[in-house]
Amino acid sequence: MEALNIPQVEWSALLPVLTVVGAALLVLILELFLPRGQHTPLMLVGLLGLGLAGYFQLALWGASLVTWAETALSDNIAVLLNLAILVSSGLVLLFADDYLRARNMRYGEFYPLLLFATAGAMLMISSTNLMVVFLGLEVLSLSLYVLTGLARAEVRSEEAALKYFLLGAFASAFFLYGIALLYGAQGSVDMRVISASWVASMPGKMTNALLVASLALMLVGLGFKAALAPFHMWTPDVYQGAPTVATAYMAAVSKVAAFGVLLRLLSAAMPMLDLWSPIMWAIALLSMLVGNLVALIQRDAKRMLAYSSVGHAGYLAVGLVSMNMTSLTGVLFYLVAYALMTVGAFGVLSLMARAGDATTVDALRGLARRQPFAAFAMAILMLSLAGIPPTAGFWGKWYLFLGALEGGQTLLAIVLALTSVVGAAYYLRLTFSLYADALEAPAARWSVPAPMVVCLLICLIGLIGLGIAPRPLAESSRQAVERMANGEWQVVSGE
Amino acid sequence: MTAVPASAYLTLAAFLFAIGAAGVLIKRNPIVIFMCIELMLNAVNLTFLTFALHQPNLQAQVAGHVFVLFVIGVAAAEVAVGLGIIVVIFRLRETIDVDSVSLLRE
Amino acid sequence: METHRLPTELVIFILGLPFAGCLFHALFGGWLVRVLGERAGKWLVGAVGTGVVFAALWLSIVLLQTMLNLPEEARRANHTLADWLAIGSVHVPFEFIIDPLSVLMCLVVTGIGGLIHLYATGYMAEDTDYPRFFTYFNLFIFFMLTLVLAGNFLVMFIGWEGVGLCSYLLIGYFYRNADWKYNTDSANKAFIVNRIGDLGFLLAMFIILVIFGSLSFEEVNKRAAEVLGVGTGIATAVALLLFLAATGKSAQLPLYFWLPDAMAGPTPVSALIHAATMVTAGVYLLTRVHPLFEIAPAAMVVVAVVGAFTAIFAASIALGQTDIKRVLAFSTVSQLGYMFLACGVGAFWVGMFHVATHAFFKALLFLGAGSVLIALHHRGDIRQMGGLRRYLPITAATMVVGLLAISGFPPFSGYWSKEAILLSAYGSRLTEWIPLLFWIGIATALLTAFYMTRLTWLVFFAPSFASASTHTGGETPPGHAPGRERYWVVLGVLIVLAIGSTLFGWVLPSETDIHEFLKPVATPVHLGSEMLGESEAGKVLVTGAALLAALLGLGLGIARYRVGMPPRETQLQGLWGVLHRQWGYDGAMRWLGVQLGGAFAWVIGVLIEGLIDGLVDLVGVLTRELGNLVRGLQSGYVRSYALMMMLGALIMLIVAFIYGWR
Amino acid sequence: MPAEYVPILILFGLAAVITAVMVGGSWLLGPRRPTPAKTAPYECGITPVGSARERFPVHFYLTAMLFIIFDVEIAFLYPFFVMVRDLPTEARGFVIGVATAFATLLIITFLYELKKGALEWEDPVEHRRLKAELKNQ
Repeated sequence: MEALNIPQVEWSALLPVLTVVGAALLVLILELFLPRGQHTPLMLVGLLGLGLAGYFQLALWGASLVTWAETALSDNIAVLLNLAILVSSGLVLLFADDYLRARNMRYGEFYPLLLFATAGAMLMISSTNLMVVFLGLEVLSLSLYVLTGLARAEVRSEEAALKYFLLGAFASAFFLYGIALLYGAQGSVDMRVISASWVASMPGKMTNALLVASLALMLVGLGFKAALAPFHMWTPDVYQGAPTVATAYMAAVSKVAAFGVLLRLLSAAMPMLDLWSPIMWAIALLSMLVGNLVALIQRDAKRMLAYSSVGHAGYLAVGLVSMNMTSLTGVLFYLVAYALMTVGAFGVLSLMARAGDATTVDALRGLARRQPFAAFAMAILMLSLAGIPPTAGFWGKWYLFLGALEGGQTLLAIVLALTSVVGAAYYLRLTFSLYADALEAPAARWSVPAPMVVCLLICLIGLIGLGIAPRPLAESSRQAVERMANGEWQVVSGE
Repeated sequence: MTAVPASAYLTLAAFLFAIGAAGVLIKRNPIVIFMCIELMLNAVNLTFLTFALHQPNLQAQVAGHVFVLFVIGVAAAEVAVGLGIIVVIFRLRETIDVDSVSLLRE
Repeated sequence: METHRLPTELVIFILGLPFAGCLFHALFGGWLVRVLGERAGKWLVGAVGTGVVFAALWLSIVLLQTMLNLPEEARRANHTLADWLAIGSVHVPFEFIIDPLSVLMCLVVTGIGGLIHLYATGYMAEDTDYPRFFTYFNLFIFFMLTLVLAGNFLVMFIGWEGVGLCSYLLIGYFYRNADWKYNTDSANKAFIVNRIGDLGFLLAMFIILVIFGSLSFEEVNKRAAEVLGVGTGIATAVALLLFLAATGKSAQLPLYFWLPDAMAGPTPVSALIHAATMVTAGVYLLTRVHPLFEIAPAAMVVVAVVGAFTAIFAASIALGQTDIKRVLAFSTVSQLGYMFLACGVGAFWVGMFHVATHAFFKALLFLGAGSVLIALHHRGDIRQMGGLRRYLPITAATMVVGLLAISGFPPFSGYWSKEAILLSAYGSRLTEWIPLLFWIGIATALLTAFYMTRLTWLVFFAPSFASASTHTGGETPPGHAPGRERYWVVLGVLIVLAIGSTLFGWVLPSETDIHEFLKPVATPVHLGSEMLGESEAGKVLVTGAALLAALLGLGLGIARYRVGMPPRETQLQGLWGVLHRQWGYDGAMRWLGVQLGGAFAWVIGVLIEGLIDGLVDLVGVLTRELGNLVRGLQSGYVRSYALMMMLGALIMLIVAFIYGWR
Repeated sequence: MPAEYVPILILFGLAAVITAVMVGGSWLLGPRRPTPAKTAPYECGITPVGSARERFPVHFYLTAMLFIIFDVEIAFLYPFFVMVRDLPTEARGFVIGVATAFATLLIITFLYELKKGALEWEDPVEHRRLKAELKNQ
């Protein structure tokens, strides 16, 4: 029997995820001892945990660590995306309480579930070991299924949860099968080995076929999570049915996590470009077209944003297909911006839903009169989603577009530009209706709760700040991508 | 080496996976659909184990076995969540036919 | 003054002041009005709003003075605020350019802009949303200055988009009015039409970025000929794309039709944005990158032809309009056509000259119209006006000055610039090939004088409405008697603008002054003098023809409308109806828009519901039918989704094996 | 193309074939005399559809869910118990540490369940609701 190797662990690389898990457990226990419906302490502990995790994560900037028997790592990409995840989670945590209270959904489970989901998403990004990625994905997904069905008294919410659950499990099975085949091909499930095994695999041999099949299957699973067409069909139903705070969370976080993994996986599988490039090309094209065109005919703002999120996934996929420094920079930039925009937009919609108004585009008419600040925030968020300067959304698209041109993906670049115009149409329609007069007598004015004001201000300042000075983030993203491309890892392991 | 070649196991696993997937597509009771998904996961487990048998070193072999444990754990967690959702739906609707669950569409 | 370089840091203040004003109104405006009370609060908001623009004007004048003291070759400087973007090896700094061209535009924007701000403090005095108006107005000035001071395409694009945004916000400003639907629709129309133009700008910008590896005006202008080559397809493409952008912003054919509807905004907005400044951005763009156009002769021909044709087309439509502001809107389109004609024949400085003179007299006309509207409680139908000179003597007098200026009577400002345009059109090589261009210019001059006389006469001098009302049948006469001129700021601004329209072009800065001033930046570099022939004989002919045309127009106008509008015209019969309906162009566009929109919606409907959902349904139906046959089951959506995923996975696997398997 | 591992290549073709064979085959071969009993998803008699008045034994499911979790955890603990005695001393500490962490998580969740009352057969709230409903009928 071989000696058991005790992995040497560089704890700092794991600290952010562990902090979030710890906070989640703490919140879980704390909830038991609080009086019913008293959730402010849960929120505060959660925020504290996220803040601490963010601090630990920031401290890891510049490191390229692989540790815990090469199952966990920390690099600049992980730092950037994890921070985006932490910020989105924090924002949702901040404004969720008010919504849950108003909708009579005072379930304390919300907080630990949200934190567990956050930990899962961070885990996905902080590893190249696909089994760990899978576990992270499951932790994220399982928490999200429950969050989706949180409104226990509402059929729509439960229906969305069921759909999400069944389809999500279905997609997970594909992803897992892909991992199994990869394991068969190379005896390891580490992404970083893929390129070597592909190069070493004999043409026409089984290993070769296994690698091909495995990559395709893994793309199915990740495509589902990232809401890429044709695996997007759950998106509108789930986004619409879920409680809006859960939608805000899942729209931002699961997209960041899924694209983080896709980014790592596809760049690790660079030698297999011939294989995945046409697949991702078609997926990108389809996602942009389907997402934006269908969003155009939606009446419900949540559904519209859901379809548009498919479109955004398509833009991001363009960045992955182009696979060059500029486009990958664009992907990272876009993800950070997208997380902010989505959380903010669904946040405003949660305000609407909270006040008992419907979330149809018609119901948003004349919001400016009832609630000028919310309307203003929504307008800026929509402009950013539409990619109109000077907002962060513009620069995201700009880098993706340039990246696509540089990468020779002219058709995708053109489709990106054209579908952005289509996108601008429905975003602006919504923006304008905010400032138009309401069709019916306006409902009573309502006030924006203070946490929401803080959250929206953070989103707006972030988006406009990035719109005016995109360079710091763009440079950081670029560095992160460059470092990953160089593949310099400091392996801390006992072996 | 066993008498049964690896390809046989793999083919069996592939069949199981395909049957599971087909079941997801044609069944309408979510519990049955979910069972089909479990079937797919177990097909994956079989694949893992088959490959684990053929790994050159112990490290890689054990890895395969551990993965199976992980998958079982994940599957159990999925069952818990899935059943929970189904129970709530039943309480609300008093039916769990997936086809009647289609309020959300446009 | 002993400076040997331009104080480029002033740019920050010129831009910062209006922006600070905008922030001030946005953050404190509403609060101030509440705290200080209606009167004092509005006064403060108005004072700050106007003050910042005048302060920017003062700084621009400082810049101008310094510039005039410098030798010609030192009159150009860049100010880089920050290194902004780096895309690969390409750096796009946040840079501004200070040269005679941008300074001239700065003066126009802040000068005319300041006066119109001042006017707006009176005109908008009764508006409930006063701070919001000044927020947008100052923001507009900020973006317009960004546009004209921009040192590269990207910075200009920000200004370009920004002014578009402000224009959109201000057209839809009265969204709380009874006719909010029309106002918001007009705003949307402007927005959408402008996006078509912006697409041209963006595409041109990307092509330039890829080919030149730089977006800086200086570098692109310098290297245009060597990089793109003279007369090549790509040069023509770039020039035409930029011209498309210009037609969108400057309301030229085929994209002019948003401008008349843009009159839904408050009158100061129409005067500032849709007459004096923003709409001239197209002309400015052409002048700014004129070397790019010069190396594309085909594009130049397009510019000249489109300009000339738009000029006469819009002038003819102006004849049939009955709304005072719409007449002026079409007049603006027509005058912009003149400017493009000048640019198209290579006389870029003349185009800019006309931008400046036009800013004066068109602002004057619009503000005069605003004064009329105040008095008539915002009813703008000229068929119901008449004899207003008794009520509004100062407005009438200044409007007459505007009439004389736009019609090109010496010594008013319009004469100098219009004559310069006609002269350059006459002398250019292009006109030798297409002699019609020049004669279109002359004909437009005639029409201009005619419709402006029609407007002025019907409003101020014709017998009053009471006697003309018999023609309009059962329409209700205006409920109130016309008000008097109430706001001294309104009158003051009118008088200042009238003086400007009288003196500009021959007294303070004379035509030659401006030519000299603009020479280093607007002289064609690639076109030889053969394109711009000038002859003394020609000059006499041109001046004679233009004056004759103007006199004829004036005479015909007075003769026709001496006693009011003839009934056929009042009821918009025959030719007048055709003209009123813009030769059917707007209708055609509307129809096309509806059809296109319909077709688009149809295609989407087919695509989405028919194709994509259809596919899902088909798949669902297939399984359902199969299932029905076997077990009497029904399809479920979860299953359709799963089936789509499954199919996707299968296709992906097949594709993966086809492309990837070795 | 190597003949030896063709199955891997075609395995997904099988998915389609199997669906078709399963569905089409029974359609072709089977006599079609649907009866209510046959069309029911569970031929053994449970009717998941219809019959809304029937009480659904929710607690079975709840207990089943909790059981599954605690059942599966054995799968993780078992290898640990088998291995722990044979481990070299220097490794033992680490492994026990990991196992303790795992156990702590379990205990926390167990406490959570306990405190939430998931293990009590009679949910007091539910019980009251049912009683009230019965009264109304």
